[in-house]
Amino acid sequence: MNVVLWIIFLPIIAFVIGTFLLGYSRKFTARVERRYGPPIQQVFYDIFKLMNKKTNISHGWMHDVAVLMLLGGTVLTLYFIPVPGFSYFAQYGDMLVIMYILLIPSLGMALGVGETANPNGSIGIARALTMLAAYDVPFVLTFIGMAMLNNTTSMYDLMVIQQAGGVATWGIVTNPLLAVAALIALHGMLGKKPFEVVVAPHEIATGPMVEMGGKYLGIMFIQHAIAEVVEMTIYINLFLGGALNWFEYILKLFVLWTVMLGVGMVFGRFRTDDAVRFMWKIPLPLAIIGVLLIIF
Amino acid sequence: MSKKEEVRDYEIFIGPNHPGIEGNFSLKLKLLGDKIISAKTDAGYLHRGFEKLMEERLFIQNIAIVCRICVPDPDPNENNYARAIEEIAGIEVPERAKWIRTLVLELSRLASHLFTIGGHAATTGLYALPNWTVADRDRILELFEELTGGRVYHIYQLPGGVRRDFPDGFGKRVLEVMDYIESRLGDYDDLAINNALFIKRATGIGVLTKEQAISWGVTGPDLRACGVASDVRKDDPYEVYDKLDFEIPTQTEGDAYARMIVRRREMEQSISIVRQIIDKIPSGPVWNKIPNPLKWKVPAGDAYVRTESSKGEFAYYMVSDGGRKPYRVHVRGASTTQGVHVLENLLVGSRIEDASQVMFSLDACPPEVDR
Amino acid sequence: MDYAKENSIIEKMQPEFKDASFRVVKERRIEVKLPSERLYDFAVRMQKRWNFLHLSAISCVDWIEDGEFELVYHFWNYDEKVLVMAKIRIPREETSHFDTLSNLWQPAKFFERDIHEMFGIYFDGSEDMERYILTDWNGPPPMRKDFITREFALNFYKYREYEPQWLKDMMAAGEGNE
Amino acid sequence: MGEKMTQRSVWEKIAAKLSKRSLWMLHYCTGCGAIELPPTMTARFDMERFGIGHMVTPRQADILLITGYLSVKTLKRVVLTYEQMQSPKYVVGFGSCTINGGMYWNSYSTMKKLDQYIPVETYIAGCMPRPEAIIASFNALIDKIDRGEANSWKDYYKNYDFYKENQDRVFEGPIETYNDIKADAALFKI
Repeated sequence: MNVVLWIIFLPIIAFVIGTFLLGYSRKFTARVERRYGPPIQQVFYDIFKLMNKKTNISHGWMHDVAVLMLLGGTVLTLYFIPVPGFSYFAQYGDMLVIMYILLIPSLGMALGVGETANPNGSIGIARALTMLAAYDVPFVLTFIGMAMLNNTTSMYDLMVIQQAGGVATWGIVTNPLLAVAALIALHGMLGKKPFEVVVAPHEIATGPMVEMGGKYLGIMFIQHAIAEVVEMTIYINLFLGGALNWFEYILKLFVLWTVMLGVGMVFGRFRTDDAVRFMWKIPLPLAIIGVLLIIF
Repeated sequence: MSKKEEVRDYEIFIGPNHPGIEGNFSLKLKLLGDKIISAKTDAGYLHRGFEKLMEERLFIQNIAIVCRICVPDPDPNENNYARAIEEIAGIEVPERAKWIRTLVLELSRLASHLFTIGGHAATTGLYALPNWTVADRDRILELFEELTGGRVYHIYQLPGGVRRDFPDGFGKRVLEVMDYIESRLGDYDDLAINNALFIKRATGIGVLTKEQAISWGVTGPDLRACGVASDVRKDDPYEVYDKLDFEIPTQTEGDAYARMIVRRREMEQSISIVRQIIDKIPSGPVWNKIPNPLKWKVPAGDAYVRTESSKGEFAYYMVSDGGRKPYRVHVRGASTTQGVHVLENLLVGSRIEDASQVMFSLDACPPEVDR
Repeated sequence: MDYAKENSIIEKMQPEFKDASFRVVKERRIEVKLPSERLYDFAVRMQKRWNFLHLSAISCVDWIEDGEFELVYHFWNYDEKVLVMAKIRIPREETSHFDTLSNLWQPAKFFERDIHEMFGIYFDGSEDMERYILTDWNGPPPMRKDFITREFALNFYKYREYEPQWLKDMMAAGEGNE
Repeated sequence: MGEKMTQRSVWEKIAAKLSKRSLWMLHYCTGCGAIELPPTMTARFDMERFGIGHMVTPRQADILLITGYLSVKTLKRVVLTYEQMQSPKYVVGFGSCTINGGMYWNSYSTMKKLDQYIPVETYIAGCMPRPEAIIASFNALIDKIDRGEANSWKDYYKNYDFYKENQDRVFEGPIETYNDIKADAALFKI
């Protein structure tokens, strides 16, 4: 019964946390830009407004299904990573499963946006898939490294080991190279600057979202809020010792998010080829060296 | 794809509704992958028929509409228009009015450059810089408001002088604003101009060689970024520029980054010019009265006047047939070269990521093209 | 002012263009009036021999009473810092024709295209005489003097009805008109 | 045009209360008034305080701000853009040029009265309106949405023939549009 409740409420909790983090990021950005900024609950208003709009566009059934695939894939990932109090599926699915499911949202987006026949969207998708190839390799290597270091492929066990051993066993201390590589890859994964090539408003008019309006865009916003929590939770579980209570968990999310925002504020946007080159020049060798250090 | 068609190139429109476009303008690009293989500009969205409207209005009425031709940098228009009438009608301008006009022109240049460097940084994803520069530009607009009553359009320079003298203590406030903007320049450097990622994005983009620039008719900061020290303020001095001490900054690379640097260094020069003007401005009347403007007939004749606007050479060719209305006014917008053929040529071979950066770095201003 | 620089430039040009009239307008401004068929030769010499590398603008004036169009070419010399205005007149017809300079100066492309739209002068030999600004325009070339924009606009567009009492009073008193 | 408050259900009232806090403006500089938008959006006046952001494509936007005069060529794009936007959508006419032609009243190229071609929610007078005026007008629009009176977008579906006739008159023939307005009107039950 408990599990059923968690299954129902976990996406909602993740959505609320993710939305507040997005609102915080808008406030943070505004303050750096010397503005006052919107209220912190602004993203709720945006999503409500979008869901309340009368939508009269459709580009075929694939377009409709893809948006749900996007959201479904993200929520599915959410179930497989351990969060405080809920690790039912995490005991069954290990990191390899997570690596696979993480690809579903990208593919869903590619299928749906491909239907809209807008060249900006197609370029955006091409960029998203290129970036996938760029950040996935270092990220998977960090997965492997951490698994070898702790002799387990289960994220739950990893978290338990780090929680039991204290700060000295956190991934960021035991293997800082992998932690840095994964942090850079995480920027690419979340599409944060300087790896904002997928949306890039000045170049391709928000890329994949260009033909999305009303409810479609609303679902994409919800997915974005949840995906943020999912991907940062993975990082926290791997390198920041996970969390056993919600206070610690949210605090860690907040700190990680602030670091990422700070990096994003002072950098512009890489070009796609530069982004790929950078990913393969810096995080990838770092991750390889990190893994080699673990092996030998 | 059911038919075995091979899609090699495709077309994409940037604009008129797109954040990567300065104003209401459109680019029709043909792409092969990410690379632009042909580019066409499409203007005319802002066409109001200024030249025709001016022919149907009195000389004095036109002062209100000429400033609308270039929106970010309106004062060169007023200056050109006033000087063209003065040249045809042989009106003398009081010395103090000339100094005030120069001050207004330089403040306008500064405001326009602040706008442009912010916009240029935004095309590479640095959204903090436009927020800072546009807010700092507002201080200059407040000065304008105090002096002329208008924030954006000033309608200030009349034939025969300027509309009103400085308010009390205006010089002091101008110097305060100059000090403030000078103190902010360092922040812009830290955030954008010396930012490693911005340098990486902007170097080697939209490269113009010296020969190309001259043969394509490039003017203004874009030409100076190619190493040609040509500036209407020095070469063809108007108002009091021959009495002021300033340099013409040049770079030799001719790429987007060099254009950014030139604008950045021109802002320093403008600040120094404004300080010199406040320091040296003579006292006296600001307007030589012209005849009753509703019945005023300007003698027959023609004049070609040029101004260095923030975007390049801005010129008016005015013909009067001795009537109450101008017979013909031809506006040579500064962006008619940079914004059309130069842009088309530079876009070919560059990539879709850089299209809007090329446009912003050339500082093409569509209303000047459309008129 | 003695205009030494301007006069020396005129002296260089005068022997080759005896049918042209030269005049120094003011400092750094020279006016040249040419027969229209001589303009291309003049332009070639301007660019290749006398180093006027910058074509600043091409202006067109519609002298409807004379039945002529006046084309004014503004050339700028970067070294001498002198601007030469070359003026020619061509007959005013339904579609007037003239030779292009776009093979000499790239900027001429835009100006010629613009004059073609606004005045209906076709420049023979130019690559691109397509409509540019007025792509959606079906009327006559608008900058010609016989096109009156006020009449056109009043007939073509709908205006907001706004006739307050003060305006009626003013019109009744005979004020408010030009 | 404005429907009475009493006709609204409770849900609609709540929806209006929340939706008014998030208005996205299309990033389209149709005229010279666009120069006052950057100061309004950025650090000095910061419109994001009211939840007004700028969006880059018509699909995502709620407000179409017509910044000044519209030449016929732009009007064509504006009509297409307006039809692509998702309802409810609001048009704000900015500057005197949209009201009666402004200083271009005798120009052959610009239209004189915006509400002939698309329904307009609010107008801002002035040439050009200051950022304070823009913010005031957006606040007026927010109040109007709250009261449930911002229904001009329904007018386009109801009186499509009127707008279409005026558009065709200026465009000198029908233009190719990609939305079937009458079918949408049936879909939305307007």
